[in-house]
Amino acid sequence: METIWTVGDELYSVILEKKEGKFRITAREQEYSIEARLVTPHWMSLMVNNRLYNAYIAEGSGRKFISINGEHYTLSLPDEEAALNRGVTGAHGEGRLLIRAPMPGSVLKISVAEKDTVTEGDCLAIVEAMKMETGLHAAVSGVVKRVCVKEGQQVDAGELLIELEEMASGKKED
Amino acid sequence: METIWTVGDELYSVILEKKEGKFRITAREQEYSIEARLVTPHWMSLMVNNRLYNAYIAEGSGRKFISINGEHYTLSLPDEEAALNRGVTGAHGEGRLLIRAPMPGSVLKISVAEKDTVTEGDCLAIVEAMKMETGLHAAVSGVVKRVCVKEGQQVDAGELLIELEEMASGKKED
Amino acid sequence: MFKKILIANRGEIAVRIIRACREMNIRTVAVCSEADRSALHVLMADEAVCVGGPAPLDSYLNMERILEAAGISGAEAIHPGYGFLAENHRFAARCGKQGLVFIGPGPDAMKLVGDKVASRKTLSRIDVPVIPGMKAAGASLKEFEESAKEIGYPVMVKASAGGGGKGMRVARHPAELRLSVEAGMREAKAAFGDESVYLEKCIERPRHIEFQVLADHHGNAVHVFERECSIQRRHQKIIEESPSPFMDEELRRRMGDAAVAVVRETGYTNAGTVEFLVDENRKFYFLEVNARIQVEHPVTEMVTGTDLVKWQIRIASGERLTLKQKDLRQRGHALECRIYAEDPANGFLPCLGKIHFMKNPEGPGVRVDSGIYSGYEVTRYYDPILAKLIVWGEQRSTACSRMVQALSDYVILGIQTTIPYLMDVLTHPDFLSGKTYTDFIQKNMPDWTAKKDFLVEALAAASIQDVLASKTPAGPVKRAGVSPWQTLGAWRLGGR
Amino acid sequence: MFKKILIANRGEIAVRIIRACREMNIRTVAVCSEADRSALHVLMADEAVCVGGPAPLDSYLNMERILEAAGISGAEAIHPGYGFLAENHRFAARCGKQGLVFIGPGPDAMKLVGDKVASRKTLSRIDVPVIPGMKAAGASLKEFEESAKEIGYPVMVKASAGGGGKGMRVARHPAELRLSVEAGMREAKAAFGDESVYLEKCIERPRHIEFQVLADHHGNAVHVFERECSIQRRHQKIIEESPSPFMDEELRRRMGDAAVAVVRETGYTNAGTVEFLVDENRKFYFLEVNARIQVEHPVTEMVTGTDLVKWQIRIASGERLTLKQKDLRQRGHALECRIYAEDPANGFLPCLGKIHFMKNPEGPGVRVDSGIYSGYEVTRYYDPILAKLIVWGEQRSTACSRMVQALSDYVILGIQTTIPYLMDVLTHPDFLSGKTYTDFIQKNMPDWTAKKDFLVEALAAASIQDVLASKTPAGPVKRAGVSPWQTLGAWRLGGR
Repeated sequence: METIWTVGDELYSVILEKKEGKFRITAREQEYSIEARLVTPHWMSLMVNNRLYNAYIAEGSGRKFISINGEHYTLSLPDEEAALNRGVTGAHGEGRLLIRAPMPGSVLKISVAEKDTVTEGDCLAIVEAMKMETGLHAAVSGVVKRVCVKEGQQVDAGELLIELEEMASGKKED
Repeated sequence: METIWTVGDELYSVILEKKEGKFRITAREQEYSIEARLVTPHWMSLMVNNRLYNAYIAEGSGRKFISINGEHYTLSLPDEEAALNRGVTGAHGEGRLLIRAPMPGSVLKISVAEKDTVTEGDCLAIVEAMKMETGLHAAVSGVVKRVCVKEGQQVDAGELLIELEEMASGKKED
Repeated sequence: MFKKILIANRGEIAVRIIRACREMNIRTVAVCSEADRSALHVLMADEAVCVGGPAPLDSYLNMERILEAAGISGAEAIHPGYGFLAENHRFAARCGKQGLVFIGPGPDAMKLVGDKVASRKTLSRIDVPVIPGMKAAGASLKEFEESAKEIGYPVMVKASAGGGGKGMRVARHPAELRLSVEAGMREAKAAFGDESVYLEKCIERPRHIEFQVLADHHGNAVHVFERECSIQRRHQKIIEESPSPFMDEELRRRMGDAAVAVVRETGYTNAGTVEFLVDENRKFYFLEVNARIQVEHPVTEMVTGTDLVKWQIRIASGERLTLKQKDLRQRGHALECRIYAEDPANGFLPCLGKIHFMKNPEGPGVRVDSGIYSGYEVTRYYDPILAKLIVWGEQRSTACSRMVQALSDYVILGIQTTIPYLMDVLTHPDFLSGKTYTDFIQKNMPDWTAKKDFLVEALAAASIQDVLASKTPAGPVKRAGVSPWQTLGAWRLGGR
Repeated sequence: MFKKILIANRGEIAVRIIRACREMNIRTVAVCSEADRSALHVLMADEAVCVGGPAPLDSYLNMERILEAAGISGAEAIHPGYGFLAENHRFAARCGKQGLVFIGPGPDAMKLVGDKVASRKTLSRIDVPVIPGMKAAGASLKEFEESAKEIGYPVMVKASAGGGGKGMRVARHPAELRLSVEAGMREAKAAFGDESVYLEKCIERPRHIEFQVLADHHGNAVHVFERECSIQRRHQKIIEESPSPFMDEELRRRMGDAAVAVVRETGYTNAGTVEFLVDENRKFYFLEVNARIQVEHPVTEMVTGTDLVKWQIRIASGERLTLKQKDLRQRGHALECRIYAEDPANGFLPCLGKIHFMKNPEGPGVRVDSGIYSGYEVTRYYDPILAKLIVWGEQRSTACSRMVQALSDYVILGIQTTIPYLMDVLTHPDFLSGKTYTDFIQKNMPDWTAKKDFLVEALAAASIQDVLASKTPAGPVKRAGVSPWQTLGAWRLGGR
C-alpha cells in the first residue's frame, strides 16, 4: 500500500506492508522493518532498528500532527493539502500577486492605494494578531490593482487583502 | 428524570431536570441549580452555588469513576452493581458463609480442612497478590462444609474458596 | 491574611497565582473575557466572572468591570499578574479607593517607576548609572528626531508604560526613526492602552541582567539575586536563566546593592524587578523597574528556594518580609523557556487553533507553568505565550541537558510552537558556553529551519496509524490478540 | 562515562533512572517481564528486552536472562533500582565477572551490610549503638523461641535479605511467634528469594530516621542528611520527609557522623542509606544499611539540591565525589507520599485493573515519579506502588499545604488508590505538629473511611454526563451551540 504524504513543501512516498506482525516500510528510498502499536489513541510506540521511539499523534483539519522527540511534523495527503491551501498566500507564481492575511487578525495599516507603484520588498500592509504586528511585503515590483480591505477590519487566515499586477516591463523569471 | 446510583453500600436518588441551560438536581433531599459542561470527555466543569468544581470522569466495567478534589467515587446503577457483585464475598446474610477471594491472586495457605469446626475470627486461608498477604477470617462460627481450592492455586476475584455451615446451636442473629 | 483574592489576568500567570492561593487557603475569583470561558485559569478558580468581550480593552483592561466583579464576589484583594493592568497606577489607586488591596507596589511608587523618564530623574539622586536618553515621552516627530541626534544613533524606541518588549523598536539611521516610533506607539497602545514612547541610547551587544527585589511595608528590602534574559527575539525574552553565566561575586554585589537602593529611593514595595544592561566591560546601566511579578520569576524561585507569588500576597496583606539578605543563597542553575504559539519556521507567525493533544514534560527538576490543556483552543486575542518550561540542575550544563530532554518530551499537537526552535538554541555552542548577548538570536539563528531527524519515524507512524486505527476501537488498545509488540522478547533475545 | 546502561527494574524507579541516563546522554536498555510489555519504563527506554514470565523469579529476579540481555544489547553497566536484585551480592559479583559495572556497592560490602547479623558484628567495632537482637538468622522454631525470650517481648521478625517492610512482623507474646516467623519467611521468600529471618528487640513508639550516604572509590564519603520515614503501615513506609521534624543540630551531627562511620567501616561505596530508630529520649539505634537507591530518595534530592541517581552512575563509572560535607545544606522541607494501588477503605486490598484516565498534579515544587499512564493496566504480579508524589516547600507547613493540594489534584480513575487516605494523614493534627512516630497510623487512623464531601457533585456529574454525552460527539466538545457555561458571565454579573 503506497501513501504519498505532504510535509511542508515536500512529498514523500511511503510503501507499507504488514508481514509476520511487523511493518515493512519503504520511505526516502530505504527499507525499514518496524514494530509498532498504539499505546493509547494518541501515542504510538515504534521500534526501528532495535531502537524505541514514542510518536504522539493527533488528527484535525484534515491533517496529522506528529511529535517525536520534540520535533513536530504536520502531514497531509496531497489532495487534502491542495484543498487546504487553496487561496492561502503562496510564494510562487500567481500567488505572488495576491497578498493574503497569513493568520486571522485585524488589519492595522494599509500602506498603499489602488494604482500605486510598488517595488519588491515594499511594506504593503500590517496585520496584527496576539498583539504582534506582521508586515506584508511585495514579493514582486508592480502596480496595486485592488485593495480589498480597510484599516481596522477583521480578517481570516488566507483572506485576500491586496492584489498586485506585475509591471509589464519589470517581469522577472522565478 | 430520576436515576438511582449505588455508591459503596448506599443508594442515592438523583432527579435531573434541564431548564434554561442549567441543571436542576435533587439529591440527598436537597435541590441544587448546577451549570455544567464537558471540557474534555474526561473532565467536567461544574458550578454549584457559585462555586466551581472539576470532576474527572471515566467509565469502565459498567461503573463510573469520578474524582473531585482528591476524593474518588465509584458509581453504578443498582442493577449493574448487583450483576457485578454476584458471588463476591458479602458481609451479610448468606455471603458470610461463602469465603471468596477478595482479589485475583494465589492461595498461599488453607488453614482448615473439611468438617473442621471454626470460631468467628479464625483465619481460614491466606491469599497473596502484589506481594502482600491477605488473611481471610471466619465471619461466623461454624463447620467447614467444603474447601474448593488448593494451596498454590491461582484464583480470580470473587472465586469461592471455602464454604462454611453455621452450627445449628450457635446460630446468631445479624 | 486574605480570604478571597480576585485575579485580574489570564493564562499561565493566573494559574500560577491560583495555585499559590490554594496553598495559602485563599479562595480565588477568576475574571475572563468571552473568548476565555474555557481558559484554564477559569476552570481552576473557585469562582469565575466574565467581564466583557474578547478585546483586552473590553475585559482584562476594563477597570470598571473588574472592580465590579471584585465587589460582587467579595474579594478583598486583586492580583494583577503581569501585563494588562499590572503596572497601571490608576488601577492600583482605584483598588485602594474601593477598599481593595492591590497586590503590588503603591500607586505613587508605581507611577514613579512606571514613568521611565521620571524614575531616571529620581534615580539621578543615587549613584545608579543610567543609559543616556530622553527626559520625557516624545510629543512630535521633530522632538524625536532632535533627541535621537543628540543621543546618537542607534537609538531604541521604548514604551513609557510598558515592558516585555512590546513597543520596542531600534532605529539605526534617521530614515528609520519615523516608522519605528509609529510602530512602537501602536504596539504600546494595543498592549498597555497608552501610546507614549521615548528614546534611549542603544547599547550594542549587551547582556540583559535583572535583579529580583522584595520589599515590605515595614522598611525591609532584599534582592533575590539576578536573572539573565539576554536571549531575546525582537526584544522579547525567550529564554531566561539564573544565575547569569557572566556574573561574578563582585559585580553581583554591586548590582544587587544598586537594585535595593532603587527600591528604597523610590519607596517601592512588594515584588519587583530592577532591569540592567551590562556591557562587555562589566559596566552596568539601569534600564527600568518592572513593577510586578515577571514572566521569568520561576528561575529565581528554583535557584533561591523562595516563593515569590506567595511573598507578594503576604507583603500585600501587611506581613513582614522575614527573608534576610545574608541568608539568601543561589543553589544550582535554573533555565526557563517560553513556549509560544508561533511558527518559528515561518517568520514566527502567530498560530491559532485547537490543541488536539498535549503532554507536559515531567521528572525531577522540571516545572511547567501552563495555561493550556488537551482540547484548548488558542484564540487570536492575547499574547501567544502558552506555557513556560522551567528546569533546575546542579550546574548550568546539567540544567541545559535537562531542558533539552524536557523540551523533547513536550508534546503539543495541532498548532506550531517554538519548542523545536528552543531546542536548537539550547544546544547551540554559544549558548552552552554562556556567550549570551542580546543579539544572540540575530547572530546565531538566522533563517532557522526545523530539523527533520525523525521524518522516517513520523511517516511510518502516520501510515501505520491508519492501519492500526482501522483495527482498533476508539478507546485505548486493550488485550489485542497478537500485537506486533508481543514478538519483542523473542525478537531481541533470539537475536533474529 | 558509560554509553549504555541496562536497568534491571520496572515501574517508577526504572523510569527515574531512564530520565537520569537521558540527561547524561547514556542510552538505556529496559528489561521487562511478559506482563510488562506496556509498562512505562519499557516505552521510555531506548531499547527493551523481554526477559521472562510475569513471576519475578522468571524475569526481574532472573539473573541469567538479565545478564544475557545486557550482553546482547551491549550495555556496559546495570542499574538495579530498589528491590528485586538490588541487594543481591551474588548478582553484583556476577556482573563484575561478565565485565559489567554493577551500579551499587561492591559485592563484599553489599554482602556484609546485607547480612544484618554480620553487619552488626562488624559495627560493634565502632561506636554505633545497635538494637539487641539475634546474632544470626534462625534455623528452628525452638531457636526463635529461645532468642525471643532472651531479647524480651515484644520482638520483631525481620528478613535477613530484605527491606521495605517485606517479611517484617511483630510478635508481642510467645503465642504469636510461630505465625509471625512463618509469615515473615514466606514474604521474605516471595520478595527476595531468601527466606532467612531473624529477631530483634522491638523499640516501642520510635521514629524511623535514616541518613542518605554517598561514597566514591577514592575514599570520599559524605552524608546527605536525614529523612524521617515514621509514617508506616504494616512496616511499610507511606510518607517520608526531610528534614525530620524531630531533629536538632546536635543529634543531626551525631547521627550523620555515625552514618559516615558505618560507610567507612564496611568499605561501602555508591549511594546507600543508614537506617536508625530514634526513641523519645533522642537515643538512636542503628537498624541496617539499605545498599541501594531508596524509594524515598527524592525528598533528599529536593532539600539538598543533589541528584542521587546521577551520583550513583558517576560514582560507578569511577568519578570522584565532588560534594563536600561542609558545602551540603538542607533548604526548606520536602515530603513524599507513596501512591499505592490499594483500597484504604477495604483493608488496603490490592486493586488491579485498568487506569481509564489519569492526570498528574503539577505546579511549583511538585514532582511526580510515576510508572503509570492513562490506559495502563495494573497487574497482580508486582508491588502495588504506582507512583510517588513529592513536594517541596519553604517550611514544613507550606510543604504540607502543597502536598494536600497536589493530592487533591491527582486523578487516577478506574482503580482505588491510597490518595484519599494520604490526604487525611496529611491534615491530621498530629502529623501537622510533627508527632510522627512509627505507630502513627495504628494510633490515629483506625477504621478509616473515605470522606464524601463532594458526593452531591459526584452524583450530579454522573447524571449530567449521561445527558451531555448523548448530545456531544466522542471527541472533545467544541463550539457547541449554547452551552450552559455561556450564561456564566451574565449570571454572575447580573447577580441572578
